[in-house]
Amino acid sequence: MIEIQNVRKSFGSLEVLKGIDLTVAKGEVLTIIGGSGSGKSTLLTCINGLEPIDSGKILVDGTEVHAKATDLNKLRQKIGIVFQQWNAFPHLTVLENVMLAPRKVLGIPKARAEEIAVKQLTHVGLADKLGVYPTRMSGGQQQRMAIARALAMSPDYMLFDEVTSALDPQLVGEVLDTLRMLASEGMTMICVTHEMKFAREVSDRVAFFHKGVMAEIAPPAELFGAPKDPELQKFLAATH
Amino acid sequence: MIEIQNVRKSFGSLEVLKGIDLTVAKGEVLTIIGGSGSGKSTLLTCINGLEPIDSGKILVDGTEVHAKATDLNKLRQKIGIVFQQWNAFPHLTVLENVMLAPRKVLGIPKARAEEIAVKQLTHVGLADKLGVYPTRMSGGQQQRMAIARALAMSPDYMLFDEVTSALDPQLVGEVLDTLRMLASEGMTMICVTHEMKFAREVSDRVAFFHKGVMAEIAPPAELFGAPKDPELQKFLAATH
Amino acid sequence: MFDTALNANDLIFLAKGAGMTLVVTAISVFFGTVLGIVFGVFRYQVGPWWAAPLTFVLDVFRSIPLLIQLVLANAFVTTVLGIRISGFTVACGVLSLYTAAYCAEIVRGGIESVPLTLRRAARSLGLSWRQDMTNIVMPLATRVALPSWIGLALGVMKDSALVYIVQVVELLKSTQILITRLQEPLFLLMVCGAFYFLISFPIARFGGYLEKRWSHD
Amino acid sequence: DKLDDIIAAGTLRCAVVLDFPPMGSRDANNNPQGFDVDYCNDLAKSLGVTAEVVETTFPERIPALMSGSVDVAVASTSDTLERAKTVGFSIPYYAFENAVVSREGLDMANWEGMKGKTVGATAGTYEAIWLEGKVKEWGAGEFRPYQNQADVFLALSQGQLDATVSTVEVAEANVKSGNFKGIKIVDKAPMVPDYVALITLREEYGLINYMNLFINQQVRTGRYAELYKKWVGEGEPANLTIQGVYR
Amino acid sequence: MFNYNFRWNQALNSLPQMLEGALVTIEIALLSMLIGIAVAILLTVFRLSGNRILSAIATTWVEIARNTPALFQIYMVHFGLGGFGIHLSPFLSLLIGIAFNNAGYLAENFRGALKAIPDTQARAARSLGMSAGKAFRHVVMPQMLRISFLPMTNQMVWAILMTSLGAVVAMNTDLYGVTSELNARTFRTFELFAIAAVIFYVITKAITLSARVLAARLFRY
Ligand SMILES: Nc1ncnc2c1ncn2[C@@H]1O[C@H](COP(=O)(O)OP(=O)(O)OP(=O)(O)O)[C@@H](O)[C@H]1O
Ligand SMILES: Nc1ncnc2c1ncn2[C@@H]1O[C@H](COP(=O)(O)OP(=O)(O)OP(=O)(O)O)[C@@H](O)[C@H]1O
Ligand SMILES: [Mg+2]
Ligand SMILES: [Mg+2]
Repeated sequence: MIEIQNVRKSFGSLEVLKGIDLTVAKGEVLTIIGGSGSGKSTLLTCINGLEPIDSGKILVDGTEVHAKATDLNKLRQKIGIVFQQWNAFPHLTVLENVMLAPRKVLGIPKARAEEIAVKQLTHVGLADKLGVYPTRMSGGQQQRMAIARALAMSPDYMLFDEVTSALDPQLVGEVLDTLRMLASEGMTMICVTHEMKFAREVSDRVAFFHKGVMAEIAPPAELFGAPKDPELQKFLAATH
Repeated sequence: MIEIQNVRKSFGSLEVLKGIDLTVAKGEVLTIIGGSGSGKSTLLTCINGLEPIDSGKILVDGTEVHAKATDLNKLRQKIGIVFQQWNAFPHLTVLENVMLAPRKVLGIPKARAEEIAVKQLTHVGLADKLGVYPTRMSGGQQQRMAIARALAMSPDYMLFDEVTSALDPQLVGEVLDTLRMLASEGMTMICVTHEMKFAREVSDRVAFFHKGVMAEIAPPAELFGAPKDPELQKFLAATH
Repeated sequence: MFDTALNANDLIFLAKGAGMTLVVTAISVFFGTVLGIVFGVFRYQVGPWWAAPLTFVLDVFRSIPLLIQLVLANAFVTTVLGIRISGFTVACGVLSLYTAAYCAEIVRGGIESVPLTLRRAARSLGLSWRQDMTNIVMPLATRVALPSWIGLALGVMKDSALVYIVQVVELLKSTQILITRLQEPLFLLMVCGAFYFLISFPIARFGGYLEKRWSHD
Repeated sequence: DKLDDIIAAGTLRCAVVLDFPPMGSRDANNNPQGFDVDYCNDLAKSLGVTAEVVETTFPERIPALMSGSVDVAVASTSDTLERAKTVGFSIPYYAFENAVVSREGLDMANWEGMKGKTVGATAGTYEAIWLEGKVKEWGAGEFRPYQNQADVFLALSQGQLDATVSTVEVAEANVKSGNFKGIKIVDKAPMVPDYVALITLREEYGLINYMNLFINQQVRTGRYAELYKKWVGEGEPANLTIQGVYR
Repeated sequence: MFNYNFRWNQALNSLPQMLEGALVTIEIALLSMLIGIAVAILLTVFRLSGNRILSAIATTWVEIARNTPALFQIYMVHFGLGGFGIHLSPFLSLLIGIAFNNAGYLAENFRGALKAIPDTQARAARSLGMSAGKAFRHVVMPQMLRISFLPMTNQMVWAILMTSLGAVVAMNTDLYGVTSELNARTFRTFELFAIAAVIFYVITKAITLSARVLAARLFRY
């Protein structure tokens, strides 16, 4: 369970998160939507401790992320995250990309790590790309590789930050299909996305962020069907 | 008058122009359309002698462009050309861009050159940008500046090579308006373009290029209304 | 012009000088690179404000003629501090710091060229700072930095011609010694120049090739 | 003190200039040889230690001493009063006369012919300081200090210089060698003989005292004359005493 | 802490002489840059010319300048040319030696800069009726010089540092020459060279700072 309690965060004088409260239960799929600069990415990077927070608390399975005593490298093994772009390590093959963390972080022997990697790459449909360097692949394939790479650490949670927004339209589908598959397998997920159709289909709940505030959160039918927040109404009008 | 007689041109083993015959009369506006790589740009650069040809002849007002004795620098003063992008000289202000050729090529004194430049820049609607550096302007403004720069040499002919295709959609209009204005003033023009609506409106004749061959040439109503060439039919179907 | 009094002994003598050039270069480039990496990483890690004193010191090494650095360091260590050390040690010490000053810049540039998102991706997989540095940053930064680093190493080899000032007999100095005895300045200088050229030119070309190849990926 | 240190260390490190034949040069195997090298060896032998010759250029020999890279300099160091403020001199161990060397085909009858010409010498030497002073006094011509003796003669034979002043011994050796085409000795330079001494640090009285006695012994035992014959050849070695001076 | 007695006074008395030397150093560096830039442009044109002989000359120049020590190059200008009866004063030998080095390095920079300028620029200029020479002079070269401005600043700093090599050709009026002559006379090595070091530092800093100011004024686009 991920518990976010009254989290505030500023960059210099700019307050990016203005007291966020949010709980994501095991097995839940939460989607976050919202305008550019509303703090969505920042929240995700706070959850796995890549960014410090100013006040409030984030608990992952009861462990406080920003407590001094927390071993962040250990915690991060539980939380997979995939970013918008520049995810693939260009100097490693696809297989090596996926094997790296299991070997270096978990200390798994090479043969076993390779087994895991092949399994996850097969899972996302890249079984035939093992020896290829990422630069030779399409953006969609690179994103799926990044997903496999995160999955290879057997995380309990997966965070996705607009994983399709840097892709050509024809490549978006394949990545969203991979996300759908994960959701159907019961993975706990937080997805930041601009794909409303996807959000509507897959999510248990959808959260709308606006200027650092979570303005509305509800199941998709309700949020898209009867938006209450006036900013959300504007936002939906613009995107439809 | 521009006369193109059986012009052939290869890059290495690739034959790009396979015997083009075409005459453009004074005051005529000719548009060239066609798929990527069909040789449109190559033809334009052959007309003002930037590229040599392998066989055939190009005559501009009776002067053979590729004859040894021809003074190309002189000939090019008659023929203005504007390319797709990277037209503006970034180290000169808008005014200096336009004044450069009149001063250095024609040897016109500074004050007079400035007069000409201001007149042409006003003509294309950039009277308020004289002291600005091109990098501070939108792509559309840069293209209009390039047109003014060519006009400042008082050319008899103007060649335009997809001058709008590197522009954001909202900037395309202002450049096309400038071309329309030139056409209505009686300038002899050859425009390579992908803007079918523009071609239809402005042209006296439209030529369709396909793989180095001029497959069809006709007044726009006829060419767009009743295309004969099967490739042209395909091409139009794809672009509509 | 090629009928010369140069004998086998002289060639060995020249070869010893060339060996000294290479030894001084190798030692300085090695320690300079190690220090340069430490300084470069430090500068990147602590930010411009905290690194200012280090930046200043490194800048000094790039703003004063090497000849003067050598004379000054030699005078300072031996005369002022009264420590007895060999000219060779002084030469290697100064050249190492000199190399480090340039290397730190190259290293910093290399690190900065690694996209931040890539490093975040590595950290969020649970890799520690050190693992991120060795597995992600180093391989990628090396591609950017290696061509400049090769240029630096060759520069140090050429600049090592100045260590004669602290009584180290390297290639150019051995050439001058032979000139004194044999009085064939042009021929001997040609030999000396050719030596530098034959080492430097192919390596420089190789650096250019790497740069071209890697900038394509 | 230093004298004890040298004996304890078992080595005597001498700065010697090796592009200054016959005082210092290199043999066919590029090993050091010459009058100064032998003097260094003799001094070491008398101390019961081994000698280590460290090559220096003229401009470098005093810094090398000051910086402790050598114990003494046996390097034809002229005993100027200015230098005595910084380093400690022994009594003279040799005295040079200086000659004016010029190119063939240049009309230079005597040393005064240098006036207005381009002249040069080895930077930091006694004759360089004298020659630069002369050029200033004449107010005409140009003085160029090269880094070593070889470059001076090279420049002279190439025609970059019109004349140089160097010690008679060095001038004769270089003219005789035939390595430098077209150079000739013109005249003696009207300089006070250039008395040269061994040097060490200013405050090392014990060592200076030892060196004084060593030089005295070299003359007394005939070693001085023997080495003169070996390296310079015919003629009499210079008299190291000066008439009319109380000592 | 030190047994050594610093005698700064004696060294500081020589400051006026050293500052005069600094002026000569700056003069040589500036002239060598002007010559270097002009020659580098010429070499660049040679390399672009497509003429085998011209581009071989340019390439040889560039590679020798970049692959041998500057000290060697300066020595060769003086004694190498001297062997052919071409006699250059120490000043000229040093100046030409540094200019030779500058030209080689700058030509290589210019080549890189040219690659960064889209060839449509030259095409646009040619199609306005400019000759190849005019197109290069008015359109390509100014952009090339802008891109290479930072490398040129670095080369200028190098030129200042290289003046210290003049001693091998009997140069004694520049900052290094003056300092080493004073040193030969007084043996206050540390003090004298420390002062020289400070002067060199100030000069190079002044150059980098004024280059920054100049760049801001020159390149407003
Ligand atoms: N490292 C940083 N330093 C300073 N400001 C930052 C930093 N990262 C983000 N910001 C600012 O914080 C605000 C929120 O950024 P964030 O990336 O969280 O927005 P977002 O909702 O993800 O937007 P988008 O949909 O564009 O990705 C923005 O105004 C951004 O400029
Ligand atoms: N300088 C050149 N060297 C070699 N091949 C060239 C060169 N210029 C053009 N080509 C080739 O010639 C063919 C025709 O090019 P051209 O630019 O004339 O086509 P186009 O009709 O203008 O296409 P587009 O609509 O993409 O601009 C293309 O296959 C192109 O790759
Ligand atoms: Mg974001
Ligand atoms: Mg085209």
